[in-house]
Amino acid sequence: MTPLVEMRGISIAFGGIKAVDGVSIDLMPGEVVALLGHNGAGKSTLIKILSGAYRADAGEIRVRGETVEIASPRDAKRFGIETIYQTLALADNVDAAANIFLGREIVTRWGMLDDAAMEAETRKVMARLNPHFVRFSEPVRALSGGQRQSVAIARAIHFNARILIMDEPTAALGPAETAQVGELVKQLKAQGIGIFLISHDIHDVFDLADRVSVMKNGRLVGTARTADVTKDEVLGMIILGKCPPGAQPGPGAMAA
Amino acid sequence: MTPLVEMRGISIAFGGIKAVDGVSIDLMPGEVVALLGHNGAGKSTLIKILSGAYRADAGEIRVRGETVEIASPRDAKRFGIETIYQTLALADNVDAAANIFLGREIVTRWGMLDDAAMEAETRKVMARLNPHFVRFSEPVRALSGGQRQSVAIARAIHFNARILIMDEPTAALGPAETAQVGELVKQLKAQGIGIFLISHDIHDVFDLADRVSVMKNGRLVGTARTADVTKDEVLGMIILGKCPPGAQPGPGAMAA
Amino acid sequence: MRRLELDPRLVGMLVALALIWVGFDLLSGGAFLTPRNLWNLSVQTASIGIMACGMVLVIVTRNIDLSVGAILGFVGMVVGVLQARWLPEIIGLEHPATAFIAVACGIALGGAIGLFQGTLVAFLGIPSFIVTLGGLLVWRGGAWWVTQGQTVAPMDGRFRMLGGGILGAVGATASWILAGLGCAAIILAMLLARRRRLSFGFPARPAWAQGVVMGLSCAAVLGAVAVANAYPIPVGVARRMAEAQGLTWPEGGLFIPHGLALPVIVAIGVGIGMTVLATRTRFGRYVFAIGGNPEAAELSGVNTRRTVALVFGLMGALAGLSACIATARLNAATNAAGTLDELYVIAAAVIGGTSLAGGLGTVAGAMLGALVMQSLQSGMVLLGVDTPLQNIVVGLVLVFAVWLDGAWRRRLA
Amino acid sequence: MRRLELDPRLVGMLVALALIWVGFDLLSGGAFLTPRNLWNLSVQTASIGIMACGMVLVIVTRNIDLSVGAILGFVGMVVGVLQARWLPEIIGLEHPATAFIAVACGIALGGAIGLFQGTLVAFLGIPSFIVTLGGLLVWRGGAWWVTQGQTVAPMDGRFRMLGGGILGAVGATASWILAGLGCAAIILAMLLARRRRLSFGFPARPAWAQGVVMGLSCAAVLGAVAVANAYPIPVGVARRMAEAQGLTWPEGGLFIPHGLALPVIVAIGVGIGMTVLATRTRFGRYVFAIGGNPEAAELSGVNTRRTVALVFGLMGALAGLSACIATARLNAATNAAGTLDELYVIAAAVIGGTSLAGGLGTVAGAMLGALVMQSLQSGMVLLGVDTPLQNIVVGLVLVFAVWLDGAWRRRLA
Amino acid sequence: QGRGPVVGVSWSNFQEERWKTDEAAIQAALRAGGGSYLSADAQSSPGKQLTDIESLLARGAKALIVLAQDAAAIRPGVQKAIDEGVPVVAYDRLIEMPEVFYLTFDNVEVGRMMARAILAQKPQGNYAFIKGSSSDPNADFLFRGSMEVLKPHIDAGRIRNVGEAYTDGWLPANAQRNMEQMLTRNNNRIDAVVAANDGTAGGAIAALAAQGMAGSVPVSGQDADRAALNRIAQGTQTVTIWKDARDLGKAAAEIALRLAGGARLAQVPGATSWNEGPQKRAMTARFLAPVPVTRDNLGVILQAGWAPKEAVCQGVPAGRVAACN
Ligand SMILES: Nc1ncnc2c1ncn2[C@@H]1O[C@H](COP(=O)(O)OP(=O)(O)OP(=O)(O)O)[C@@H](O)[C@H]1O
Ligand SMILES: Nc1ncnc2c1ncn2[C@@H]1O[C@H](COP(=O)(O)OP(=O)(O)OP(=O)(O)O)[C@@H](O)[C@H]1O
Ligand SMILES: O[C@@H]1[C@@H](O)[C@H](O)OC[C@H]1O
Ligand SMILES: [Mg+2]
Ligand SMILES: [Mg+2]
Repeated sequence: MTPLVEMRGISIAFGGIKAVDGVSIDLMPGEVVALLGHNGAGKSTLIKILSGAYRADAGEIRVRGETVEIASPRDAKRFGIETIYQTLALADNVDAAANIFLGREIVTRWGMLDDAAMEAETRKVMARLNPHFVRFSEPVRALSGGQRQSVAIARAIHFNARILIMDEPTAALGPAETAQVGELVKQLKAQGIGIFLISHDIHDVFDLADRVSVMKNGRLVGTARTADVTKDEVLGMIILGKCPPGAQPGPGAMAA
Repeated sequence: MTPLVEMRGISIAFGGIKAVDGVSIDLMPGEVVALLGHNGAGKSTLIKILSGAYRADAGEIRVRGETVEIASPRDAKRFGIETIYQTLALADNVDAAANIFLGREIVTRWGMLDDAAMEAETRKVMARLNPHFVRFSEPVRALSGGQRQSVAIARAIHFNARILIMDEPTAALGPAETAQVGELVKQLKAQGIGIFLISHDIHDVFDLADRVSVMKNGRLVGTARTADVTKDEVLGMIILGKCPPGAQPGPGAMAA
Repeated sequence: MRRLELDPRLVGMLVALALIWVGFDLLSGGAFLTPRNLWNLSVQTASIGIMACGMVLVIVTRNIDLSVGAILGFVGMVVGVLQARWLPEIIGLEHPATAFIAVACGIALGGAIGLFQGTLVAFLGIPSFIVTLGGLLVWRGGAWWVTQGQTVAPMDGRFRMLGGGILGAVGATASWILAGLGCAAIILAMLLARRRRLSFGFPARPAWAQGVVMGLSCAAVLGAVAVANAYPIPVGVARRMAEAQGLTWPEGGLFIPHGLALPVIVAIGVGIGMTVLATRTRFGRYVFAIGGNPEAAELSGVNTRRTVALVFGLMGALAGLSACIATARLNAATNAAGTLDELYVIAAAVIGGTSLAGGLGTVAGAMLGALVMQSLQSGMVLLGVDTPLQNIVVGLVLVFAVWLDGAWRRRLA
Repeated sequence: MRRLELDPRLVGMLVALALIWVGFDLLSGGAFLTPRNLWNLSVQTASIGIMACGMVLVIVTRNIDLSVGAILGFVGMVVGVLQARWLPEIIGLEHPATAFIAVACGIALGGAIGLFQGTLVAFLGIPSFIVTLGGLLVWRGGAWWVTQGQTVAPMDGRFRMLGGGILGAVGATASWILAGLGCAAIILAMLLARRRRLSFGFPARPAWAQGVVMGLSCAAVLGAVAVANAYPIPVGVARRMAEAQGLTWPEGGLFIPHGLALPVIVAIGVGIGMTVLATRTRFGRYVFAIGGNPEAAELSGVNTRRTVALVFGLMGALAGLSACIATARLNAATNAAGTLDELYVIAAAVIGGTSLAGGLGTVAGAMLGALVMQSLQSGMVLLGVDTPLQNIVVGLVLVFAVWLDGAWRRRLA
Repeated sequence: QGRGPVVGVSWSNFQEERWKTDEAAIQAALRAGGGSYLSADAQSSPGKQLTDIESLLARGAKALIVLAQDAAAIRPGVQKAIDEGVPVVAYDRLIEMPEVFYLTFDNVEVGRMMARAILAQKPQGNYAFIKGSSSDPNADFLFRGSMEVLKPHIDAGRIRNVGEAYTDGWLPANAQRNMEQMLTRNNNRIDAVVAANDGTAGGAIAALAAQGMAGSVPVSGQDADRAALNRIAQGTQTVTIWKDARDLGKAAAEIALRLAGGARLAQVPGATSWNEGPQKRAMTARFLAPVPVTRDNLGVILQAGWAPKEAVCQGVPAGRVAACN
């Protein structure tokens, strides 16, 4: 089976500092791969290269086996890649519906925005994620941290992604809302969608992910099936960069 | 013993919607009180009233038994109240040291900024929170989500607060960094500092907090000692608004 | 009040405007709130008002356009020379197509200039302040260049209708018809929107509130037309018109109403069009999203560069249209036309609630802002204050009006 | 290159400036890069340069000041009348204290005006664009009001030294002394900063790189003074000076160097002072933090309102100082002085890398920006191009220079 | 104010020093004639001036005095006035419409006078021209007049034009910079300066002073600003063309009152027919004579009470200038 996504030898530097350094990861259809690492390890930077926000200095990206050029977020969306950014990337001055449909608005026969239809859709998707949410006509600036995160999630899942990138999607969510997102991930997985999940919650990760890839200081420590390693072993990978026997080591693994 | 902080009957509305509605909470010296609730329950808004970011429409605040007026963040700081905001509230265009010392810069004999001294202090405090952090001369715009959060935490703890407000301080932190913050909370507590902690992680809360106060739709469901209730009972308070026997019910508790 | 769901910004502006108008009327002994003065005011506002609509979008995207006045001057000169020198040689003097060709060329030329500047801003990343400051210098110089500074006059007869004046007023009947159409459109649009919201089960204004808003809107339209129709054509001209049509001049004179002026109709049309563009189309949505958070818009898949370039193109096209109106009104193309207009246009947008920080602004507010500026300027002349003092008073009232608007808005919110 | 840790913005600006200078020199057949022209250029730049320093801070806080030109005009008139009419009546004509009193009053008056405007912006929340647009109208009207439009001349003799000219040049010896002091200060400051960094164990530039930077800085200072000293006082004046001192006029003439001009020394002093203020004091830190995130700054306990009000006060005081220089230079106070200066001042700041979105900008960049603008303007006159064409070329070169600067900066970063 | 007719005055730009004098004269004459005064300032904008005229008419002006910013662009406004039966006086600057009364000092003649005065001082050598604002048509009229006088000398090679530059917005500071650059380019070999008015002359003289050349290079101007008169007394400026604005203003007010009272254009005292405008249309006009003022006839201006002696003679050493003794 060809992987949905392969990233090979990806590197990027900001002003001399290598944020991502020769990292290779891949993703199969219907699989959840968790990306782990300490703060500043380079996780967000790596997946922003896949989502078209940054351009890699070196390396190759293959989608369904074909080498592709992802020069802008528009390119990524064309390949079915949707992203929930850690920074949420919302336009603060417009409302939830406008944010969810930004770039893909529903229009009427006359080419006018169909705000009522978009609001109706928004109410539907938000009802699943966050039943307390009622502030549909406020600019998202006025929303609470968790409400904003729900909007960002809604935007990514609404458009039939084939590859979904979730960068700490539940960081600001309450327990009920977090559980909802867990459910959602399982549903999407069942539909054959591939998911890159970045999370600091090791429990969630073991609950949801098929494999984990761990980064440290911009380099890949290793990749492992969650079935083959323990939580403590993964913590060891994250904190010490030590690759356990059940994992396939990367260039960033501590020399044993 | 007089409480460190008492907030009584606090209310605030934004454009007709009551974000906080008659909430009363208090905090003793050396105590950690966790503030819980679903997304949009009003937690951040409530504590922003204490930190001087918003002014309440109604209600009273007492610090060490005396009724006080908190009209601006400067007032709050004068009472020894330091805050880690959920939105972090960093000036993106200056570096970590400048953010940490903003408003309380170290100056030389000649009244000039002593950047070297501030950087040295910054290196010290950051080393405790996030040992991977090395980007001391970059504007915080260039930092990762967790790095930014570490800066915000460092700013609040560096100045001998007597009352500390932490609004989801570990949301973006990795496991090691989260553990560090947990340690820190215990140390501060031991020094007699009172802490309001907002968090969605029920395990952390039971680990760190002496009491929990739960909000729902802007109103107080109830307050309980963590010793008197179970995690599931607290989850019930958060999600259903149901007040268990071990807790003292508030106006927002579901009529049983 | 709250149930009416009126935009507090607009209400604040209207209150400030009303105070200014009533103030001037009292101070000038009733000379301000006359049909004649209000009619003049509407024509005087047209050119700045049209450009202000475009400036709202420019500022919303966190940019600025300092070149609009210079573009107006340059396009005005080209349009003037076109109809006074080039076209007559090809298709003859006062040819019926002249006006049409001139206006089309003016809009196209303005649009092309704007698009070029927008491209520099969006694709080369040069700050818009610099690009359009450069544009100001270049096109102002260009305006001089076209005829080496010489004023071109007169303009084509039909073209001049675009400038207002007696020939450019559409008369009573046409004005009433337009008013009727306008009211019908307002009622229809409101009812449709309401039905749609209700059909999705969304909350909507209560019926009585909807009725009040509808009534107020229609009253405003009809009132405006009534005012325009209460201003008669001057006796001398009326007599000449009567004589030309072979009528006898009646004893008590003849009351021939002006009706709405053509440039005002154009400006209102632009205002409606731009409001629709800004609030009801994808393009407008992108403009506001870019203003709110440019990176977020780009990450959402919006082609932010193209959008910004187009916004400048649109601004240029509107400046071209304004150039036609200003030239027609003066019946002459002068190389100084539009000097300082950039300042008034930006001021109109800002007075109208557009934030220079981007992401916020309404077309209607900008047009009201233009009306406030123009009211201040021509009101001061009515008062007959000493000239330099006039500026001082305009400055003070301007600051006061914006403060009032802000204070009012904060109270309503 | 990277090891030198030079600010890529400044380097980009310097490259653009160098290209412009060399270009003009080639086109003008060597007339541009002469001591005389460079000396003139420095004097011509002083007034705008001083105001640009203040404008950087204003723009960094996400505000704008459109009133600086009008404040300059108003303060200039007051200062002019003060020394030409009021003071002579009290303390007599050409009294030694006249110049001092006049300058002090000018700065104080400008500062008071600025502070007042800043208060409206910061405490009443009126957008700075509106407040200072109002200020533009008010103070421009006020400038006229002082003497009902009459030009006031001549100015006090000592006061005129502030305008440059022969009397306002400090001569060779003083210039060399200043240059020596400047170099010593540069070396000392760099060494101290370096020692401090090393004492904390922080990374610092390698010693050789530090040496190169130090050498370059000192060379620039000495070079500038050498140029100023290579421009002799005109023969006629020199002879008169010699005769007045009872010297015999030598055969081959007498080479009396101008040395640095007083307004240039003042401008450099202001530039250094403002740089220290912006980068080395709490106030400056707050200004930048406010520009980066006003809410965050407020939440951190910064008194953002007071800071913003003070920034405007400072801007006003600098405009007052510039008013003295401009008035002294022209040897006359005219009510139109400073017209359009706001545009040049803002442009200088923006060319110098100040972002209109706030939070970003350097004083040195703004002064370089002023120099770029002035080089373009006086270079064109030197080429003898027709004014409107001049504007076209200035506009084009301006856009090109900023594009070049940006492109260069992105490459270096 | 009187109960007589309201006369509206539309100024093109009040920034220039001279207009205040014109205004005072108009006001005084109107008061004497029982009329009342109303004014507007177009701030150099033809568009605003049109607006101003509309406002003045709306305010009930029964006659207009118009200082046109732009001779052609003012026509729709003037036409409007005429349609309403309101007579118009074209003040100082031509409005070439037969229904308008034209009252002026001849600007081309002013240019000629400036050139003649300079030529008398420097019959040969290098001339520099500090022109007015490129957006003011008067600037070109003035330049044209000067060139008419100088052309034969230039053709004969006695005079060289070594530099000419417009002065944006008539700003003295711009004139100063332009003069500095011309001096640099010609290495100070400039023998005479024709400056378009007193403000620009002041700028040019400040530049000359920096080269120690003020006083040895003749400089022209116009308007008889106080500062310029003082410079003439000091010897740094050669000539200013005095257009006695009080006469012009007084005449304008009187004519406006007369026309408002129903008189025809030709009935105005001193009216002549004239058709030498660009379009050669028949106009009714009255011309006042400008007077060149140099150090020799400074007395004229003092006697006329145009400016106080203290102002004109401030700082002039005793015995140097006859008029100041
Ligand atoms: N500035 C504001 N303007 C308008 N509404 C606001 C504003 N701030 C908060 N709200 C609203 O008030 C309610 C409470 O928000 P708050 O941020 O206090 O929630 P929270 O309990 O902190 O939620 P979370 O867990 O998501 O952070 C929300 O419905 C939010 O939309
Ligand atoms: N735009 C940028 N400019 C400069 N440096 C950057 C930029 N973005 C990220 N970095 C740096 O690159 C490194 C990796 O950042 P990244 O955001 O990828 O970390 P992360 O693994 O997502 O961390 P976190 O868990 O805190 O979100 C960090 O050291 C950060 O400071
Ligand atoms: O008198 C002059 C006038 O004729 C011209 O139009 O503007 C400048 C004035 O100095
Ligand atoms: Mg991250
Ligand atoms: Mg919150």
